Amino acid sequence: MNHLLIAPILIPLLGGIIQVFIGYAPISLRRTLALATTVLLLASTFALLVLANDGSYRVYAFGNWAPPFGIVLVLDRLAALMLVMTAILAFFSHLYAIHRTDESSRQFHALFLFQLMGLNIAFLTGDLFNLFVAFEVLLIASYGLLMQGPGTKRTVPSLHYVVLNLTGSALFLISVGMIYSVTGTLNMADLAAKVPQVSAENLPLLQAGGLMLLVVFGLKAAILPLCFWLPRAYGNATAPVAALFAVMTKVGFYAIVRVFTLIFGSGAGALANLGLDWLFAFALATLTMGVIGALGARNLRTLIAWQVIISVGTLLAAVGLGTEEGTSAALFYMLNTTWIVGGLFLVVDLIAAQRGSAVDRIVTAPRMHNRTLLSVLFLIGAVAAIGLPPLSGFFAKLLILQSTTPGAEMAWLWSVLIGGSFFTLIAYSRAGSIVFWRTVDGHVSSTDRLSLPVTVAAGGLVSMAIVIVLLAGPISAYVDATAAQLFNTSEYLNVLNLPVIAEGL
Amino acid sequence: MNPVVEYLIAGLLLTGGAFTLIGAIGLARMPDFYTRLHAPTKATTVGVGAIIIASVAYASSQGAGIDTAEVLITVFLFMTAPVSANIMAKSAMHLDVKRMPETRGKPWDQ
Amino acid sequence: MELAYALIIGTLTASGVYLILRARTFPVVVGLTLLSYGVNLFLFATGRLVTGGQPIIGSTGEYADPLPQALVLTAIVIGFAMTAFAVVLALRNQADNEDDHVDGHRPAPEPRAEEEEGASR
Amino acid sequence: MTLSLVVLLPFLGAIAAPLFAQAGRTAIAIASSVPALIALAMLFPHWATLAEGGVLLETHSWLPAVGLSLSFRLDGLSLLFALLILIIGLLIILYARYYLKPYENVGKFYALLLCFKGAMLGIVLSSNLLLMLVFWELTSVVSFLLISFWNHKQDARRGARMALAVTGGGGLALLAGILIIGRIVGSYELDDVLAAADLIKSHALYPFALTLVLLGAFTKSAQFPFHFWLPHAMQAPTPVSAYLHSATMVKAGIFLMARLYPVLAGTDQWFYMVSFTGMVTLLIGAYVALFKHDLKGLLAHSTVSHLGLITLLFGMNTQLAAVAALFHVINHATFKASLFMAAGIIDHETGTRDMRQINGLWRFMPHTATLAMVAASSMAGVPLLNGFLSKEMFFAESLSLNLPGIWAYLPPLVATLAGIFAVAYSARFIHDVFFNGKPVDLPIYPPHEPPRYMKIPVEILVFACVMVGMFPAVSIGPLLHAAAFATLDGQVPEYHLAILHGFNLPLLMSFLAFFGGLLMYSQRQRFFDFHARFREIDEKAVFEKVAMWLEDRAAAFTNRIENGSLQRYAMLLIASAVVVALAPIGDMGLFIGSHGLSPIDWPSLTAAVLLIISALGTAAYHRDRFFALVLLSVVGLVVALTFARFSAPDLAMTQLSVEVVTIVLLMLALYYMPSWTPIETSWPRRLRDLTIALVAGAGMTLITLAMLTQPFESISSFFIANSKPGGGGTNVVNVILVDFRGFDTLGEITVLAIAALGIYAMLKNTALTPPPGDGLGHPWTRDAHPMMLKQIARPMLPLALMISLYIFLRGHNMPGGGFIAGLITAVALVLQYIASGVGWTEDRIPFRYHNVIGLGLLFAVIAGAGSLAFGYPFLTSAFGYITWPVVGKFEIASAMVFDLGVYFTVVGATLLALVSLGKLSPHSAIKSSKGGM
Amino acid sequence: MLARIGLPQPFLSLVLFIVWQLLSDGISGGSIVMGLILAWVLPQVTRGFWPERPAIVKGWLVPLYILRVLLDIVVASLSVARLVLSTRKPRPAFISYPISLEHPLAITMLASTISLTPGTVSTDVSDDQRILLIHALDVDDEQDIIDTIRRRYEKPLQEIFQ
Amino acid sequence: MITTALHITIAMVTLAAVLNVFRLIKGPDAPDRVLALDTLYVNAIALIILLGITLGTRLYMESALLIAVMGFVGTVAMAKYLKRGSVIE
Repeated sequence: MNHLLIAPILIPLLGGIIQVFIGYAPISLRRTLALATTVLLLASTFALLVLANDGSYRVYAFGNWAPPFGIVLVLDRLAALMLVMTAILAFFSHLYAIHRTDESSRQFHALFLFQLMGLNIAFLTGDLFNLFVAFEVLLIASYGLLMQGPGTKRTVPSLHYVVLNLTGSALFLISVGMIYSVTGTLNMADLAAKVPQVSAENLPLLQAGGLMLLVVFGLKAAILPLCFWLPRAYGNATAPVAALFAVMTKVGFYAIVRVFTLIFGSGAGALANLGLDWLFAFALATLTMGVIGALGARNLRTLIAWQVIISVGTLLAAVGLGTEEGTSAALFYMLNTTWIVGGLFLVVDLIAAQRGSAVDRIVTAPRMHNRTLLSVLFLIGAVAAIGLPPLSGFFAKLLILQSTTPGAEMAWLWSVLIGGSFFTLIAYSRAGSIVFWRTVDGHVSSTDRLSLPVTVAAGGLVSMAIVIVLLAGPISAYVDATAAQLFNTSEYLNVLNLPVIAEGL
Repeated sequence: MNPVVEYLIAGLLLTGGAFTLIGAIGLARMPDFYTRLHAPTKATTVGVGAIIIASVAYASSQGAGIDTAEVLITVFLFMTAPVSANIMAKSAMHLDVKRMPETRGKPWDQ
Repeated sequence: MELAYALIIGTLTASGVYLILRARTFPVVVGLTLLSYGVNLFLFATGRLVTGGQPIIGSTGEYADPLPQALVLTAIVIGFAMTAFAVVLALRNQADNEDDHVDGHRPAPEPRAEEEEGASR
Repeated sequence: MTLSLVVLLPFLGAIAAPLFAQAGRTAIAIASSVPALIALAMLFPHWATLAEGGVLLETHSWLPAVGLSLSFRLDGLSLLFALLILIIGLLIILYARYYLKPYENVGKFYALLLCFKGAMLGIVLSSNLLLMLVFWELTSVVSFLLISFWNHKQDARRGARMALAVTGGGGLALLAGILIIGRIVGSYELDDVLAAADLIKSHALYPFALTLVLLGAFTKSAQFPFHFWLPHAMQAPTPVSAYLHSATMVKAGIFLMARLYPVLAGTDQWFYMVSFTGMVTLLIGAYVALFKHDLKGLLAHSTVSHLGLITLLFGMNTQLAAVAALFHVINHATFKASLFMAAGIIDHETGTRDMRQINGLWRFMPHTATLAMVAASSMAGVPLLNGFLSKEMFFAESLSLNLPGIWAYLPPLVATLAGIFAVAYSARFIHDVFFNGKPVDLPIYPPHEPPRYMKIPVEILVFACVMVGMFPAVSIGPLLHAAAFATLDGQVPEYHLAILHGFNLPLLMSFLAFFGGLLMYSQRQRFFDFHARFREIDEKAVFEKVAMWLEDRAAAFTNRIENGSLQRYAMLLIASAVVVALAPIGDMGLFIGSHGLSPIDWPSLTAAVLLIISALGTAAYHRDRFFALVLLSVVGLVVALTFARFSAPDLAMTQLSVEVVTIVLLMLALYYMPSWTPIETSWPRRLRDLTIALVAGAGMTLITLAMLTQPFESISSFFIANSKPGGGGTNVVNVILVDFRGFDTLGEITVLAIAALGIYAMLKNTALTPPPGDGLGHPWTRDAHPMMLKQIARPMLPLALMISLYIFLRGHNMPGGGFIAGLITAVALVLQYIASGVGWTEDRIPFRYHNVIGLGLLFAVIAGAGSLAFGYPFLTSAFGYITWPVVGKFEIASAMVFDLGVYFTVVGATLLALVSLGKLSPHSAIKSSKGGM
Repeated sequence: MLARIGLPQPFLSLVLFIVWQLLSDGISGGSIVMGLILAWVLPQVTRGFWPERPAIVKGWLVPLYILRVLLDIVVASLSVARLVLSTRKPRPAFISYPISLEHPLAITMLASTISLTPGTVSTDVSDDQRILLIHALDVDDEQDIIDTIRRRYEKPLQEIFQ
Repeated sequence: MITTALHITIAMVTLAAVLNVFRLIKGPDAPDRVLALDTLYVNAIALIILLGITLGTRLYMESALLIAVMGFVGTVAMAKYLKRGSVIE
């Protein structure tokens, strides 16, 4: 048993507890400790990535109780990937937040770190109910984070977000209940083992439970009929929060991938590949909706928020293919889109700060101070987001396009994905050229120049588009291996047989 | 079990139930709020007290020794019931709820 | 027994759902609470209905399934935290918009963006 | 290494060039030339190999997963284009040195120019189709930035956007096409693709691949109907236009057709699509060019026309035509680049490009005029110049097409007609600009010759025109042959490069074109009048309008769907859940499992009925908010009783305490809210909601019923068996909570803590004005703290603390535990707040609730982490029994510490939340300094 | 003196000790030790919350008083029961009762007693704590009720609290 | 015999609860509802105790105790809301 597995959970938890205590300490101390926590977390996730890369499953049994009785953490490639992705995003977002966002409330750092804790639990846990708890941790923290910042504009979107997610939580519990009532277990591996053996009369319950679970995850991931809360919520959140939230939809995505390959995957007997057809169709619709939204966006934040929905559609469409290649491509795309969208939120915030009353609206405004730098960052982000070469988005889309096999699915996916790219291209080029180039004389009175941390944060995230390209080989090898591991579910079932009980020193 | 104890317990139970029911009937039947207030404050409290004592008696008659913790509930009820009644009456006076026309005297203005 | 229990859950769900679909924050919060009651009862019932089987070792011969009970306990607490947050958020909404409509004031149509370039023609 | 370096060099230069911007234009121009010079030097040694049809390959693996490798290929075709790109690029750099004003952002200009050059080299040198696509789209992006170099100009921005949309969009189509090819072949390496030419052409997907690839090529090369972007790309600085329109960008599409010629060409589909597109483009470009008053506009449309010519040649599906096409690529590049530069000089020196103003420049700049006239003659196809040669070949090819019947006359007819127009607009260029009277209102007057070195690039190019025109075989023959060899996969037909091939039909056509053109020009006024009858379409405006329309529709659609209404979103969510669950539940129907129904006793039934009534009442009477709250309390109470009824004492207690705290919380909030909900939704809406609610309720009923009547096996027996020996407690639920599934509980208390912190943060700066009285018009009473309540609250506190301690201590073995104990403590303290007010109570509480929360979490973590020291995993519990004199035997368990953490968190979180709310009240003027928060 | 050894409210401590014994499963060594500890600690912890500590002088009278009240409660319930079940209409009245007790706790105890005993509920105490407003369910003569209260409850309370 | 008495008592208490809910819904004023709720809490204590006797277990004692404490606080809070608006101030 490797105690490193709990590091991504304990580090932010302890960091958060410290923040609770030192809420009234000088802000520099709070910042230092908080950022140190994130850095530590980053380091630990990298260690886990290295660990996971050997392709075996590592299990951490809380309380020394063997699964399926106790709660276990399961580290595999997918979990490690999610952890690292989140940690990197979190690091840059946090760095950005240090600039000024964290002054709005003494609870900011605590909430931020708890949010990370919830995310990390969600990625690591091997227990369905614990996944629910993880969701709640990350949701409640996200509610708090969403409300950070001055002004009143984010109240209503937050309210919507909260109410919908509370309803979603209720659905989650119902689904868990239905699944438990039939299988009598909560451990994911055990579920995967028991689902194929469920008797015919119990099948409807399990099926309904599974599909409702898909709805719940779909809500988190923001699939089409359930995505409308997102643009306003993200569009109104403060920048580092919005940036961090780029990973929130990926939690839903992760849960779908995990649960619907492992438990309701091809080995699920009568329920094999449950909901996959729905997923694909709705993902494409989501993608379309996202493109339409982006095209109609009147300000940059909304544009990026719709970009989030575009990425969700793309991701789930690839996963909805139900193939290893599709999943692998989706994972690659996920890295790209998460970081880029996060980075774009930051960049847009910097832009908005320099445009006076025009903020991020796509209208004529006075020239910015740091126009060149910001425009380059925006350009990189936009190119990566649209999926144009030579940045990461292109390769990600390429992988997705390639993962289909000829047929109706391919026709749909290709036309929607490529058409979507075209229209986002129009949206971004228009937005960028107006915001950066159509200026009126005179400078904005505010002397809001760029400070080093924010520049590094925004630049760092956006330039992940280049880093991914440089590391495209290793990354694609890793996601391939991840997908292979995911689809080899029998290996995961071995989690139940691994010797996880410690004997003590 | 000792039949005397048995009778006692049964009697306590029935008394308790009866009082509880009477309290509820009073609550349902009485014409105005202030008169309704009387029934639960007294009858129900007593009724529950009786049932609790029956429970204590029953438990100890089962040979588990005297179980006294329930008594605490009764004490609690007797402590709190008047205060609840008081504050509810105050709110009723504040809202100036309808009184029986026969009522003598007047509630205070809150 | 099962039928009555099922009807209880159904009623709680239906009432909760109806209230969640209202236009004011307060009924919505009440609806969420009702729904969570229903959900808790449902989750509880996954261990089936057992009378007199308290999962306290030594108190009885046959025990009810303790796991759903533990899950429901967790769910109740989490539900409480969430409801509390929702209530306060509703209050914030009231404070910020001087109205407890779930959408704040009726949203005004967003101002149309300036016509890029075409405006000059 | 050579090839990748050739591609890489310009990019390196692009990074380096801006560093020289400070040193002046000359320095940066020199610095920018270096990459091209090195590249030329590096390519030169390979000439011998290439001339004989040799191929230089270089491959680095990059992303094998997608079939993308860094492989480069140098053969005759790529050499031809690479040379064009490099040499003309060098000339452009020199030219731009004088063209740009010192105050302009020279660094950015050269950096972009070099990027562009690199991308173009990438396209022509890539041996991997995907890699080529990477560079292809890169040129789109960079050209976007180049065209909008003067981004303060509206036209520049619009032109750039349009170019990007068209070429970038075409690139996406090309991507799809390439992917199809790759799927057919199984590789994207050019060698493999070329080898699989027959396979591709016979494949079912060939039409798709062809169409998509051609879409890419046509958009890039400005073929009809995508030609409109090109003239508007004129908004770029002239060096850029010269470069884009002569040697690069537009030639990328041509290059693609040449590159994939062996793979895609030779079929009917190819023939019809390519040749007809080329034909139409040829005509339209030529026609429009004549009527453009803008100097660069004329040249741009002539470019379109010439590109159409080249495309038509490729489309003819004959090898000789392909050779002619390649030849014309070279020729067009040389004369068009020089013409653009000349136009730039004129623009530069006169301040305008309008040919109605620019007249008679011969007198002012004879040198430039001479050069421009030679180049224009070449464009017109005047003998002894290179344009004549390739045009002659074109005429010849147009005659040799074997079209059925009367269609056979079409190509030569079109060719001649286009020739006439070409001569006409060339004549116009020459006559209008350099002769035709005197200049009219020139912004800069008098114009004079440009700086010496600005003319050098033009001179070089014009010299090349003449050389090729006079000594074609010597000057260009080998290169053309090498290129043709590569394009045609070695099957180079017999052809002969000479000034004259004798007096034949093509020559006749040339004469016809020449004199027809001159005639047309002399009669131009009639044509102008004719043309003026048609309203000129500004493609930019149309494009812009279409884009705007799209965006408006998108925005309207979005606003309609995403209308900011929670009711709709919630409805969608619930409806989705109902819909997905409906099918399985519907299959199941009213299902009663093998266990059947158990009998019900009257009290339970009554309780159920009461619960149902209260629940329905809550919904029915929700408008009266207080009433709804009271009913909600009843529901909560009966739910708690239900838990008790079905063997869950812990749950009953938890439910009860939570319910009361929730009600208090709701009432705290209700104070600031309307006490009455108005009717706002129409009755159909309510009916709809009711339907959804009923369906959801019915669904849940059926599910529950089916579930409850089914036999069931779970993992729970393990918990019951191990609770005492393994967890040290007899209350299995509690042992699950603090031990078996302690991690859930850790998460749960974290949620509680976060919620409290979030609530506190959210209310920190909230200002609310409470209503002066309740909804019925009663003002609030002034008696805030009734005496009796105050008095009873005092002894309640120690008593409640004792009870909570009792429940806490017993929790591991009996119903109870940290959570319930915490809530009792919290409620006891809340009672103090209710009875005596915030200020009074805070004065007596010596700690901040934040710290209590933190302490609680810390306890829980420490309790969990303690086991790490002994090598056990997190949250492993330990317990033991200790016997003390007098006290007797009692148990000590690490789970108790964990439970203590739960206790503290619950106390802190509950109080923080409630008190934060209470503090909103204006009455709660806090005098306390140390207290609370 | 007792306050010096950490028993600021000896009566409370006594009550707490007894309550703990009630709660525990039978009296044992452990419960006594724990009860003692709690009786010592809790009053100290909550000292601040009970600033106007009552001076109970004749503590032994308390059980007597409680006994009397209990008896009256049973009687009260019976009378209420009769009234509830009969068809006769009640004759309610609000009665102002002048208090002579001083300490708020004493007043509270009086008011509570009144609420628990026949036909009366104390509805309010005046701000100056001089007058108690009583709602009586079925009254012939207000003065009679006032006298009964004074005799049966207020006097003993006065003795207990001085 | 105890069993019979128990059944009768349970029936009576249940009936009492029904009457309480009747009053609660009927009102007419908010204090009536609070009063009915308060009484219902007390009834619930009785029911829980009776349940404990029926099942022969003491495990529900704490629940009853808790209802006593919580019910009181709930009632107080509601009553205070009615007359004062702000429960905690």
